[in-house]
Amino acid sequence: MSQIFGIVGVFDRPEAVTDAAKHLRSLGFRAMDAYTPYPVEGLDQLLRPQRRMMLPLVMFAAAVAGAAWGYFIQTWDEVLNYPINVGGRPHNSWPAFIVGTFEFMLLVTIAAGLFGFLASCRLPRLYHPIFNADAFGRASVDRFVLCVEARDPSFEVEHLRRIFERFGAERVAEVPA
Amino acid sequence: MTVLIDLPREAPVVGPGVTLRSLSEEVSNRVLLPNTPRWWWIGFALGMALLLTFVVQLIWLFINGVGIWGINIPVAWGFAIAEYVWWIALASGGTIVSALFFLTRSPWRSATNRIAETMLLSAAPCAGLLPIMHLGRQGLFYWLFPYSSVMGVWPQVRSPLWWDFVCLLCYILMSIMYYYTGLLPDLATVRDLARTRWKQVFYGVLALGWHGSARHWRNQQTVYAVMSAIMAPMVISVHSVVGLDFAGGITPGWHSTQFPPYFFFGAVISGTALIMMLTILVRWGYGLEDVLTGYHLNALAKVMLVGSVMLGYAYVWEAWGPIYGSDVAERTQFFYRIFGFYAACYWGKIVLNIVIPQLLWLPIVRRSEVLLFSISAGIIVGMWLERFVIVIPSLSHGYMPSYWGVFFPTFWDWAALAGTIGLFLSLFFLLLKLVPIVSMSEVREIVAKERSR
Amino acid sequence: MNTALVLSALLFLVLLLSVWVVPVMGYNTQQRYQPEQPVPFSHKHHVAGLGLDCRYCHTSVETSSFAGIPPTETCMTCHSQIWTHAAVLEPVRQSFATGVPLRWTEVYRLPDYVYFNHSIHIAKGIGCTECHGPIGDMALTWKWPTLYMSWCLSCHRDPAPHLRPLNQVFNPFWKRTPDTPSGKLLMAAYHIHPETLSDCGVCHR
Amino acid sequence: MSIAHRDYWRSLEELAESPGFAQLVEREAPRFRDMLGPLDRRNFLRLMAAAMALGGLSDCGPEAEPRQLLPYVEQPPGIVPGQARYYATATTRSGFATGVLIEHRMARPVKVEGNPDHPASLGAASAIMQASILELYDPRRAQTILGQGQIDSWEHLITALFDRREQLLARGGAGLRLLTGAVTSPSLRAQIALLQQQFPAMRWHQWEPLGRGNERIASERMLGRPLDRRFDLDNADIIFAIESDLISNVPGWLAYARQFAAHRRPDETGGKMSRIYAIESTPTLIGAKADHRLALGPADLAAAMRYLAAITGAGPQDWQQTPVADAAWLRAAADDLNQHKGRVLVHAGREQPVEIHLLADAINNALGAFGQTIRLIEPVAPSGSTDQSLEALVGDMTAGRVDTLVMLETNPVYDAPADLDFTAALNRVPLSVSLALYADETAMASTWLVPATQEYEAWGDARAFDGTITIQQPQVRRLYNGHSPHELLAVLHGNTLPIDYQLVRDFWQNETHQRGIGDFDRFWHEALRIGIVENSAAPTVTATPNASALTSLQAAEKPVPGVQLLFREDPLVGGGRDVNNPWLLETPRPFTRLTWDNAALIAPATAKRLGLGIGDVLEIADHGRKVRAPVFVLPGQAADCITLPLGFGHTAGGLGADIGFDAYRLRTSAAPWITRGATLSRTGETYRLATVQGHDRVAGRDLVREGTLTEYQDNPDFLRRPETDQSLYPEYKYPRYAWAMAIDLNSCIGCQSCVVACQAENNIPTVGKDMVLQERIMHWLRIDRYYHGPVDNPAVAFEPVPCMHCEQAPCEVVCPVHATVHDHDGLNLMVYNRCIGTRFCSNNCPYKVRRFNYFGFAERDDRPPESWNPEVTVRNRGVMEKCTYCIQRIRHAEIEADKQDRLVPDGAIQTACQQSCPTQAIIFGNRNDRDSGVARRKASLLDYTLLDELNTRPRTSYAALIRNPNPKIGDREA
Repeated sequence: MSQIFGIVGVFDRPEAVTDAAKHLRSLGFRAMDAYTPYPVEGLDQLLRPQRRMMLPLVMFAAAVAGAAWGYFIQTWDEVLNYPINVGGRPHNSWPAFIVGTFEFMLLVTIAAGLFGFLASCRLPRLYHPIFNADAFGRASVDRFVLCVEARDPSFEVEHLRRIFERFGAERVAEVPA
Repeated sequence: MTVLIDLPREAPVVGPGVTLRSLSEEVSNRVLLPNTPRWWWIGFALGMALLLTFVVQLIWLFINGVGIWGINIPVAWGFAIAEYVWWIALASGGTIVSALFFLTRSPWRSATNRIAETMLLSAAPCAGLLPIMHLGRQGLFYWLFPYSSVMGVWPQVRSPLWWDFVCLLCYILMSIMYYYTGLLPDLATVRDLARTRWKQVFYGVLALGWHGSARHWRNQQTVYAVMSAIMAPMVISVHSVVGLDFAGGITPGWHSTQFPPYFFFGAVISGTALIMMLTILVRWGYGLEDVLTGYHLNALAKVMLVGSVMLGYAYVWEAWGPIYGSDVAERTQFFYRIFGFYAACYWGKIVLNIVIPQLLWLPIVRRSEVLLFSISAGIIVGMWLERFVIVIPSLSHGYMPSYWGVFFPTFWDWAALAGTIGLFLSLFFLLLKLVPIVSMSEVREIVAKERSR
Repeated sequence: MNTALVLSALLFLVLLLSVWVVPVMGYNTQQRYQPEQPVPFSHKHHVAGLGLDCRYCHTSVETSSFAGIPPTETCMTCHSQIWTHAAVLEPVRQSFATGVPLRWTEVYRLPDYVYFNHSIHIAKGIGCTECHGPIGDMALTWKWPTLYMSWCLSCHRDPAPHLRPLNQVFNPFWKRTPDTPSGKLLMAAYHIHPETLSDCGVCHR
Repeated sequence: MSIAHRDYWRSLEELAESPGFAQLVEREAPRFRDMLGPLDRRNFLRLMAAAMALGGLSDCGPEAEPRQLLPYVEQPPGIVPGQARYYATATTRSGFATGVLIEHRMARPVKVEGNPDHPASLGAASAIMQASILELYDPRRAQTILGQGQIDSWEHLITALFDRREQLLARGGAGLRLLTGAVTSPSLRAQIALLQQQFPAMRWHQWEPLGRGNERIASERMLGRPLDRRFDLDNADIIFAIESDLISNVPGWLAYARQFAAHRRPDETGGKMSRIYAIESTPTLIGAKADHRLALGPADLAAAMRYLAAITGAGPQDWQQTPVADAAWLRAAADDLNQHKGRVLVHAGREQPVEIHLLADAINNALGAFGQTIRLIEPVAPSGSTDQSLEALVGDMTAGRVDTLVMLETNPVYDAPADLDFTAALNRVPLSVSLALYADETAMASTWLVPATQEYEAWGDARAFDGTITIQQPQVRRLYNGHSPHELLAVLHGNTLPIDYQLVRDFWQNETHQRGIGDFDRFWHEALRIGIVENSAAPTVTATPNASALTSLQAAEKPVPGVQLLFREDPLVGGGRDVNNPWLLETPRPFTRLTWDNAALIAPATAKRLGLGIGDVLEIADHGRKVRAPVFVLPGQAADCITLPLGFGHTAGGLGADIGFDAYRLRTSAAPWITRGATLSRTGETYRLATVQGHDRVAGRDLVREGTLTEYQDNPDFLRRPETDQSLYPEYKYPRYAWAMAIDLNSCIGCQSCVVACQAENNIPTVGKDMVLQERIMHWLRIDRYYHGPVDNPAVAFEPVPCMHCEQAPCEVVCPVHATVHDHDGLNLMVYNRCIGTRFCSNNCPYKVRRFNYFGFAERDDRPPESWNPEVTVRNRGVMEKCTYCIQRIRHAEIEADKQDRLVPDGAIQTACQQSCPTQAIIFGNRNDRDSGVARRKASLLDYTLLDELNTRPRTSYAALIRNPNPKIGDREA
């Protein structure tokens, strides 16, 4: 038969997906992913137990960098580059620099957050083979889709079809690559 | 509009009939279906009409300069600044609801936060434009950016105005990013439900290929949580800094340490009030009664009530300071404020912001859309008066009696006000048409919870 | 490579370019600006060639803010004797005969809100070439510096390297030699207080 | 400018005709032109920038279109491009000269300064003198000869005059009349005398609407013949001022003001102070400075004077019996006067009736003032006999006895007494020639209008109050082809090609010849150089006062009920002579703070009684002549007296036309200064008066510190506050210069000279009445006028307020772009080109000294470009501006000093306000220099700063106001 990306089972309850995924992992399946209309508690840990979350750390680093940058810009401006007597205030009026520092910090953090988030999701990526699954259209509405990809060593269509049906998948379909 | 919403003791967050599908379609169809309700056209037309006056006002302003307004010496700041503060307060209200109450995990926030953020994104440009318009040489506003110019001169970062500029800039950028992060999954839903080609492409591109995989969700959840944790202090800082614009000066009536919280309280009440109005509008207009339930209105009303009480506290201090203090200028200034030329504005703000909202103690009031709508409207006017009272009377009665003066708004002052309102309405109605106005992904969770109960 | 990261990198690059590269592009700096003049007067010929002193024509450079553009009669002091029929000098003779001034086009144009004073720079040992570049070798006068404020400041913040002995101020070919006194010394000798030189009010009134 | 944008808002049809429109087009055209110019890419971008109102963008970035440099063909000797030169000359008002130095930049007159060598100036320059430079450039001046209202030529005029001259010669000049104002010019008098010889039957009339006739008559009766007085205030311990204009208007008042102030500074006189008593019907400057003041209506005033005369032994003792108000006050004053015999001066203003002048002189005589505080000289401007009066002229004109009338720079159609009806009379004169600066009422009504030269355009000469002669030299080639009076008279002499230079020079050649001065050229050049003819002052003469002069007085007239109208000169428009000058129109009047208008001044009590408020329009009718005037309620005005300022309400001329109301229309030759029995009626209309002061009192702030001399002597630091200037911030050091200013409230007489001087020096635009009403006046320096005490006779304090140049300036901290910062001399700089116009600095300035260009006021200003001061940036729209301590002068001095490697010596820098101040109230200098004038002033215990509780550390400080009241008179305000 022709190239396929994988096989999907469509469920109408999040619990079903979770159970199915748990079972498949126990059978040794690794290359699989679940597509749900809203975040399902613990699904990701279930699919990739070893993966750790880097984003918060990235954002924290960004915060530090942003703060440093913000304060430096202001010191450069008022102290190093062109020190001027402004209303008799000292050149390095650090209390006055705090606001700027704070805002720069937050801006950089959020920006890092957004871009980091997209990066870690491999977005933007306008095409993904899973879109070819005709059932996928409802994965963003009210269905829970579990997909085992063809690249999994122990990938075998009929076997998986049976497992999905056992866990109550209302539809099982192959996804063309 | 129902006259009285029945509100059982433990009201459901979402109506009983709501299923995942009905929810998605109900919300998405507002964006997808070609037929647009008449009330949208009316609202949008009104917005565009006012926007036109804004454009005319801008052209006249650029040709003649800020002299076309009523401002003078001593009152060098007029409507432009008062309204800037007003708009930024309304905008921050949006963030307060969406970020602050996300952290408190308040369930009612899920359905309203998109309205709140849409409102924020439509109000922020108004807030952003006014300070630039009010410059004597608008074209040179970019001198506020900290960049190395060929003049070798940089901004003066001790100035509260500069803080304010930075805050506003960061705030707008951050709000957009925050908004987008939350919006992404819903864009995907719309993309998947879209039937016409160009809509599929349009939302396909906006959705950046989101496919709700387990990993996507986890990242999105984490980031969104952290972002909220950042936006909350951000919004507080924004309005505190706006307060510092005034507290940073030594002008009697401005030089007050309570301004930062004072202004934040103002933001809470006025922002919530506007969200209330818009929620009622959307609820009624889009027939989303079972998604935006009485539960939400009730919650918003309580927030408004709290805001009003906090604001009342600030007003008391505003009066107590000068009376108890020993500063002649402060005292004359305050008495001028309450008995002088602009007294009406002062008492107006007291009534609209403090007295009337006390009605919200009564559950029956919190259940009547009409009353909620009109009280909110009153608060928004009241907040405008408050900004006016803070900016103008303070300047007109400064330290030098020989230079006391008054400010009369000219036609163009009013045009600027109408214009910014127009800008807001146009943007809001546009977004109403383009983005799902209720956060589907979040409400789905609630629906799921309700169902599993 | 990851699209998100690429996009953000590009955004940054654009910002940097617009701030640091665009302003120093020739179109903006207007360096080497060399307008048409009624008479193709050559500093190279008169200064490098004949060795005229700057002050022979720019008489008020030591006493006034304005260096002075020579009146037609100054040209005629020589050109009534030599090159009396040169075609290029026709406008000069015309002007002298009719009493109608020559119309030179300004090469170094400062905005009206900048008050530059030649005499004090001369008095403090700033040579002509510090601002006018290789004027002695210019066949037709052209604009040497950017005249950006940052350019003025570069010297007003740190004058020492630009100072020279007073007797060399008008020497367009002067080079610092090992035995010229150091900038520090000269600064002390001329009582220059560099910290005050970057006050805004020094140039803007 | 003002006119232009006043018309701007009218209906289009009207707009199209209005002169303002022409100016508008004139002004706007260049803008459009460079828009329509060749649109190369760069211009196009700049144009877009302009269209988007990105004003200022076009200032930076790529160069604007190339500029051209035009060198001289032959450089005049001594002219150094970029350096200022000064030439001496004089300005005259009603004939009397005040010496001035005119600053030239690139051979263009840009600024008027007082001539320190001239006795009438001593270096000071009044507001009117300062503004005269604008008159020179005024594009609204008459520019073409009009014959029968048609544009005509000088040649035609000459032929016309020659034809007439033939006939006149035939009849010995019968029917030829000459009308001038007061003439002090020796050369002009000589010309007139010559004319008199040619035409024996000719008659020369003189008319000064605000003349000092009463004073002259009094001195005729008292001293036997008309004599001028000079006052020696150094000898005057007591000055008793009867609505006196001693320091506001008398010829030579600048000099008197200086003497006056010198004795009001206890720090510098070693604790001595003169004492001033003032009784007056309407506030005067000296009244404001007085230690004791009474506001009395004319009748009470006369009674008071008789009472005073009696006590001082100058008049019959029975006058003491008639009861007077404030008897105790007068008695105390009289005792004071008696105790200071020989060191007193009683001075009555020119508006006072002959009776008052006689009484004043009698008292002066009784107290031995003559020869001590009053010196007598022969009249500087002798006014002819009664048949040379205007009345006589009008009589003859109506009788048809006049067929040729030549009027030199006088405007009787406007300012002649209403009962004479000069206009009708003038219409009966077949040939009338009017030499006028503006196409004024008289000029338009006469058959010939000849544009006159402004004083800085022509040769001439004039005498000062003490007789000193100045030869006036032209400062610039005639701008609007005017003709000088000398030239016009010369035409009558039969001179077809009159040249003012020839005429004046020849006169002086033969004058010096007669005086036996050998080297004429030396004399001529010296006189021109220093601006005066050496020792030409009139010698003092002695005349024995006639002690019995008072016997001629008839019994005191009974005070009549009802309001009376007082006709007074407006302090700034010189009776109408200067009403076309925008600077003077926009300068606030000292007491009313009123600009661009005059108003009927009414006492608060009277106003209440009549139910009038500020701005109510009143119709005043007298003998069928009506005037509508807006009311201004003026504290310190005497009850039932309405003061009508003269000089407004022109119907023709320049900018001044249609501004204010014309009080001359009620003025009769019989009673030029006061009318009784006029009827008032409220019209119900109101009129917006553009005043510039927000509030009249200090409202509890510590703005004016005031005390008495005795308090000061007992406890010198009684006004000092405990030092409060601690600061969180590390001190900035100002090692070399610390520029600072000290302003003495005792010396400031509120004359507004500094305000106009500042305007002239610093290119401050006028904004027009509508903008003043919007509180957008641009003056960098203002003189606040504060009242305290009872509203019907309050104490007045004048307080000049320039920028304070605070060392911890609130304005600087709030500017987001470094547009206002400090320099190392401690100046608070305003960098216009960096300003983006947030206006926060103004909001944060407690002293409200910052001004904002809400519109392009400077570019709307229709003065010719060459009249601006090239040393000061002309600010464009949308930038803040303020007093800079005349930084251009500071920098110039610093550069000159640096070139010679020395510090700037004290006095090398004078700010414009300081230089023009007649009383030296303002002193500027280097605070670091211990013995500089400013340091010494600041060392005084009276020195204080405004609002010091804000800890802004102002560089400008004030010397507290000290009064020297008579202990026997209860202090007016406790």
